[in-house]
Amino acid sequence: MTELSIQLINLFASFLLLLAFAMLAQRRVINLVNIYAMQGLTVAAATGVVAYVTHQEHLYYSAAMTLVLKVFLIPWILRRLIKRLDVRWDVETLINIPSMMLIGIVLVVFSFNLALPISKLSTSVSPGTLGIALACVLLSFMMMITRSKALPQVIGFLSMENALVFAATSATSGMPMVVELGIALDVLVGIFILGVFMFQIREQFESLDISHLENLREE
Amino acid sequence: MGNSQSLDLVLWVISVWLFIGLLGILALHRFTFVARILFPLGGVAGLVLALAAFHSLINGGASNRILPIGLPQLHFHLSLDALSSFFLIVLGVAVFGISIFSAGYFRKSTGTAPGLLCLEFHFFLASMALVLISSDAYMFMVAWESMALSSYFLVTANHRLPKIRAAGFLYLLIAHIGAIALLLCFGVLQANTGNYTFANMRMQSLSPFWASVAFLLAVFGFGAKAGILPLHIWLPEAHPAAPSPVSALMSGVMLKMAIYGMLRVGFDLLRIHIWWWGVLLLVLGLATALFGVVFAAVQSDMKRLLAYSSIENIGLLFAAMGLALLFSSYGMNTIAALALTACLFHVAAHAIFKSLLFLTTGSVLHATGQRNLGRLGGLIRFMPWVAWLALIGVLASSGLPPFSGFISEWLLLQSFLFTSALPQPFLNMLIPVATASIALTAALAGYVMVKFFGVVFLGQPREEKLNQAHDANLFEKIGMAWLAIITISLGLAPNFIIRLIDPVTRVLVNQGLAAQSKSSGWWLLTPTSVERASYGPLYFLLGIAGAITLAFILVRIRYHARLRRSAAWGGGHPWANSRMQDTAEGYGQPIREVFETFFSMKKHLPKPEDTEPRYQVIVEDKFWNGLYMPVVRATEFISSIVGRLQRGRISIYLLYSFITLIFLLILVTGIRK
Amino acid sequence: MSPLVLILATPLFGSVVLALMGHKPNGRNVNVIFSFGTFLASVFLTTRIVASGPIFALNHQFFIDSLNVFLVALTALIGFTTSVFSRPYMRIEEEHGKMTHNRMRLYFSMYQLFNFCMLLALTTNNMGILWVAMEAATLTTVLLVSVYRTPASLEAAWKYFILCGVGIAQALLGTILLYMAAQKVIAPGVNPLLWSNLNAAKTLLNPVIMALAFVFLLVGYGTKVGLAPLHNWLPDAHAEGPTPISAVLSGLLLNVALYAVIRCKILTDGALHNHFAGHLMIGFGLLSVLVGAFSLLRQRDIKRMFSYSSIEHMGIMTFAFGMGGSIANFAGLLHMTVHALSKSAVFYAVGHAAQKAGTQIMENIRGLIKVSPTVGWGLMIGTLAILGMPPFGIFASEFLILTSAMHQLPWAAPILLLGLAVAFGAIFSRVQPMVFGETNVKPLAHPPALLPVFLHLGLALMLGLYIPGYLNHWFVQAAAIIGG
Amino acid sequence: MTLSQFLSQLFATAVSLLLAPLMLGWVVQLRAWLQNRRGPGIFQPYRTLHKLFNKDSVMAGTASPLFRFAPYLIFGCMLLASAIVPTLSTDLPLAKAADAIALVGLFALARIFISLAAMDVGTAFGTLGARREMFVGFLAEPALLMVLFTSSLIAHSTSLKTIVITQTHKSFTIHPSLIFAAFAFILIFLAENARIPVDNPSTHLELTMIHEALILEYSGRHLALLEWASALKLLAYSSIGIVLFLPWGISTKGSILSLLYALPIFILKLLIFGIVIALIETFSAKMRIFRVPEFLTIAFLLAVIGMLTYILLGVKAS
Repeated sequence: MTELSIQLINLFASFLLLLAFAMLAQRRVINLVNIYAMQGLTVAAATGVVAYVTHQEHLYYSAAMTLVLKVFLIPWILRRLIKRLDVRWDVETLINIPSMMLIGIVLVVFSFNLALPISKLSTSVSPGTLGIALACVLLSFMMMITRSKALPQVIGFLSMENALVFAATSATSGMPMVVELGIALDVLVGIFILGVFMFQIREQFESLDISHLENLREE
Repeated sequence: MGNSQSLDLVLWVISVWLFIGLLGILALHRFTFVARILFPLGGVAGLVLALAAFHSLINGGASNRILPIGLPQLHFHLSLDALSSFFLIVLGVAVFGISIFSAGYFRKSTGTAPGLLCLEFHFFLASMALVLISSDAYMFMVAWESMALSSYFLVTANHRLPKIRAAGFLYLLIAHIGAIALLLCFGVLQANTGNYTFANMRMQSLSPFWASVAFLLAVFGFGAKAGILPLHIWLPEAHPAAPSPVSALMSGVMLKMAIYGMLRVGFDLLRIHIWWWGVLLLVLGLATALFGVVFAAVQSDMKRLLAYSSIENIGLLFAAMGLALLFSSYGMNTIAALALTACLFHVAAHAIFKSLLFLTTGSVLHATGQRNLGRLGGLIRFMPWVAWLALIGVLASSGLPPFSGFISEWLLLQSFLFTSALPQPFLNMLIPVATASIALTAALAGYVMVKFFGVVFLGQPREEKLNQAHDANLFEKIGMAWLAIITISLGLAPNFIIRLIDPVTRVLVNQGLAAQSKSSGWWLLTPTSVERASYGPLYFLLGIAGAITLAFILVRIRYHARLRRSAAWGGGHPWANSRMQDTAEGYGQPIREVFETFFSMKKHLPKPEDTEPRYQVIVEDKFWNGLYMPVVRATEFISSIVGRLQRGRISIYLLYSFITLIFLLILVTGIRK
Repeated sequence: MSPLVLILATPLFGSVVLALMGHKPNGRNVNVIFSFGTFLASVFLTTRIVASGPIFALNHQFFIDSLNVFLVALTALIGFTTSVFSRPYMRIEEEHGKMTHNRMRLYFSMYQLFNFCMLLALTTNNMGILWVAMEAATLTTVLLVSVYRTPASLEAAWKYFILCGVGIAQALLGTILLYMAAQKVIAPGVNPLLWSNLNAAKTLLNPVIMALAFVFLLVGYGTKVGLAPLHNWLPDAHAEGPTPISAVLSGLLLNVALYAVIRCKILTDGALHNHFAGHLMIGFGLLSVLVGAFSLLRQRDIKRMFSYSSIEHMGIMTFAFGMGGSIANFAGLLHMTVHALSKSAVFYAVGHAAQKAGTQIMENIRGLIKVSPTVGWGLMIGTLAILGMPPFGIFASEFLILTSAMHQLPWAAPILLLGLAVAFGAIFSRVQPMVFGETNVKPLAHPPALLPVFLHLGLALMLGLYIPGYLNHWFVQAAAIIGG
Repeated sequence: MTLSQFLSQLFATAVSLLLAPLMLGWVVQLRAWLQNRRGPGIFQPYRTLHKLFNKDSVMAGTASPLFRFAPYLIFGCMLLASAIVPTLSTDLPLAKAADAIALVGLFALARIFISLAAMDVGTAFGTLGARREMFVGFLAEPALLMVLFTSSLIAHSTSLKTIVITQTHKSFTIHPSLIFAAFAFILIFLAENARIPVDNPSTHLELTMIHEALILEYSGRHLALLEWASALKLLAYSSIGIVLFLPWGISTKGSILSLLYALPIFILKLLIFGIVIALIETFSAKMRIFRVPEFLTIAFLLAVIGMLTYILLGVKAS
């Protein structure tokens, strides 16, 4: 039974990694949002499994919270933003996709053997997932670097946060509830603020292209 | 009354100065109160300070005290030993004259409020006194930097002029860099004991390497303050910029604080001496002396001229210190004491006569509003007091017998002649060269001083309005007269001073000259033995005076005293006027020719088609373009590179943190392996 | 424990109240009152600590020891003085039309919330809550920086949000790793996220995980400390936000972030038994000193310049804590305190100067002491204090840091010397003509609030000449806690 | 000091005071003879002085007290100088009062005052002369000091008395360093006493004159004093040369009698010195003022080399 659950978690983990790569490769903003939602779903599922295995009921809550927040609420907000701001066009990346992929693979390898000794020591249900979580963090980091528009950057940020939550649940079988709540609250507030910001940036710069945000510099 | 009482008295004087400063702030714009009451009060306090220090010097021994302020682990440690007492005496004596002078000097019209000047002035005095009695690194640094700070504010008293602000900035910058070097020096000296008291530093025995590091840092730090080559660059800018009494304080007294620090660290705190330290100081000193005097000779601003001559004197002091260090590194303490005596005597002498000279320039400035030598002249007719007092300072500073400057040069040369006793042939080679440059410096100093006095006070007034120049007022006269009297008595009773110096040298190299000087009576100055060398300033004076009176009387008895006045002979020229006199530039011309390599000169020669031909030479310091500008450019270059970090692209910023993260992660794995 | 609740409750409540009535004319006074209440509470708390050593509260969720108690007091104090400074400052801004009613409400309520977050971050014992509080502090300050809604302020706020958000995310990963390491060694039933428990078991923590965790934590919180090369958000945020916010950012937020780093360093040192953490911090510190100093040379905007000087000073502190040892730690804590005081004082003076001149460009600010000597002298003295001129406290700490560096890390001393010298030249050459010389600035409508300036400078001066017994006691104890 | 010492000091001083114009006259007369002129006779200087003393002193209206005071002071300095240098005996009280360095200082004092006095009236010539005089001085003074130090190193003393004693009454040794010193000294001697080739005392040529330009504004008794002073200077320098390079015959006792014995030898040496000067002056041409620095620098360097050789040889010996 636990054997199966561990396999499940590993499956979710690899799925998450896959999604991260997909996000890296994805050009359309709207699809990015969908991928983000799927990530949320995966994380929620994984959390549920861990909760079932470790019988920590507060993980059920956090799973539910993830579901509500990251599968429905935030994607909904993002979609509305996209509609209102009308930024459905393709996103050109600063580095071309294939080379990004290559770098991504390097990062995955790196983070795997970074996490290897730790996974050995891990007591949690699925030690192997930490490396994947780490890889996801770095991948979304890279995505933030390589996107020149505001919205994709935000999505990258959110997916990084997803990866973190996944790391928390899978590698350490869940942070304390109060912390989870705090994190969730911060993310929610953050997304609201960002939403407000984007409108203002739009009206100040007539675009969400953050290459316009380069006036504060050393001449 | 024991030594601890005299330390108390010193502390009292310091607190009185601080209090006077605060009063000045309270009476910010009450001019007469500040000038006529507070400043003389401060001067009297200075005299008290000198007396207290004198007393403790006579009693001998040191007295220590700990104030309950400062860092918790490190309260302010005070100590009054022979060295600090001697410098305190110099400080007090000079301050008395200068403060009295200032009472008459500061006018209502000056830009900064008189009360504020009073505050800065007296904080400056207090911080100098604190430097001298502080006996732990922290308090020393606090006092040292407060000294720099208060003097900076005094220099920029007239901050409307951008030139003065620039001077002040340069001064504070170099002072601060020097201070950091000193800080590091103390960091070495405390030898990781975490105990910053001088007492503890004395006990540490450093390895030659670390000792040398500390010494070099000290040379840098104190050299920056003293204006040693090539850190002198601020001095000729800052000293003239300040009001004259402040210039007097800075040139006369503050520079000596650097000498004090050098002595304190080099001889007192550093127990071991290495011969090349001495050589370094010697070479630096001689180079500085020659450089200073040569530049002084070509100046056309009277205060700049004096500032450069201060550089020269500092050079001589460093040379003397170097010599002493050299001797003591070979254990020849008696001769080391001789060199140190020369150094300390010159400290006293220069402090007094340089203050006197700067004060006279102050009076001239007030009477004429003119600093440019090219527009002065003939003032001896309109301000005889100032002129004759200045003459005394001039004679002393050109090192002529029987005045104070000569004695220190005499002692210095004497100690040089002992160098042949040094075991190293290479060091023996130093004598001719070093002695030659000392002699040359002395002779050039005479040249400079003749230029200064002759162009300012003698000849015809070069400007119409100089005829309205008025003599100094009472306060100014008293202040200058006091300093003049001290200068003369220093020159005539050297043995007395040497007996004061004796305990100091005993502290530093546990040897003194008092015994010899006592052996051959009051009137004869004999550092070692009568056969070797002797000099009796009083005989000397009496000899000259006798000869003069003899000649005078004979002429009067044998002949007559008839005197006719008539116009000066214009060389057959019908309308001889003051424009025909030699200008300051002209007077410096031979020196410019001989030492051309020293300067970077911009000559502006008149062309035949010029309607009003004008000959102009601008002499500049090679170090400015040769050393400082490159440093500045390098800094700006680096900063331009660093500026590229902040390009405004958020992606780049994210990349930075990404790379940092990756780098650190690799580091971790590397550590683990 | 009651004062602790007060400390946290007062600003929280205040933010709610001010969100409702912050736009009212006396909103700024209410703001002052709440900050003062917080300050009083902190005074009670400190007295409590002085009386009876470290305390826990709310079943060990909160923990006050000598390392954070003086930071709490300092935060509350500067929070109070800054609110006093905001009174006239924001009023003038409002009259200049930079602030609307809503913005006023936002400003005051967020100001209180920001104070709350920082006090929470300081007092909490839970590393997770620490992270949450830091993130929340970021969010509030983002709103405060962008309060003018000008393009520049928005850009600054955006960069601030993204960079610090990403950074703080790394910190979360670090916290997770910390938790992971703790789970193995700490008995079930004991909360493994409480710093006190971690500290008790720090020697058992797995060194491999801890090393990794510290890297993430350092990058995360280091971003908020403003360590080069993670510092790029800092000058923008300082320069474009309202001056009171620049003051609290430099004076408080950076300190709190550094405090977080120190807490993590303590654990890491305990686990690794080597100087790994220290070396990392030394490296970051020196780099920040150099970057800060050399960036100073190119500045034209006065607030930007002083924010770079904050980077430099943060570098010095990080260097000191990285070096470790009782003296260096003591010096680092002293530097934290005095730098917070002097830098905020400088920002107060700068704020008024900029308002008088109507610009932040330094070429256009001239001869302040002609128009208002107090602002001019405030700026001059504050600058000298920041530049480490005695007898101000920064000199004391720099004295201790440099002298002990000279023996522990002789190679680092020249780097510090270079950095300090360049910083001195750069800052002073710009401030001097602003204070002295002929003037071009015009007097203000309302009397500037100079009480805070001179209060801070007075305290900084006092700390240079005399450190009160209990404060010294705290510093020594805290230095012992940091160890290294 | 005892009365006899005092008297012998007075005697020695009086001797040099009276001999000085004679020496000057002797040189002038020699030059005349060497140039196939009859010459004014060696007693001419005395007559000149007498005449000048009798004349009224005419002084520029703008002259300050310093201008009037200077001649007396310069005269006093030179008198003291010639009293300090051991001419007849080494055991004179004033010998203790000043050593070689002080002696140089004394000359410097005189030089500075004469320059100041020349600048006082403020004519073109005065300042020009002052500048040239100081210019010559700042090179000649250290050179003279170096020359003296060369002997001081040998004698391990700067007191002229000891120098003489070591030269005469220690075991006779040849010092190569002294040769350099001697050459240097001759050059300095010519420069300092305003002789050809540096200056020509018998012309008033704007382009070249130094000493004459200085005293151009003086007349009457003041001029007389200055002339006498320069004669004394000539004598003092000659006797310095004697002390350094041929000190034999100087008595070491202080009694009048021994002084009387020493007197003829001293006069003889002076005559020889005069001949040397006259010859040099006759056979060399006046050089342009711009060349003077080179001339004096050579002297300075010669003296330095003298010291160096002493040390080098000393090193070899030890």
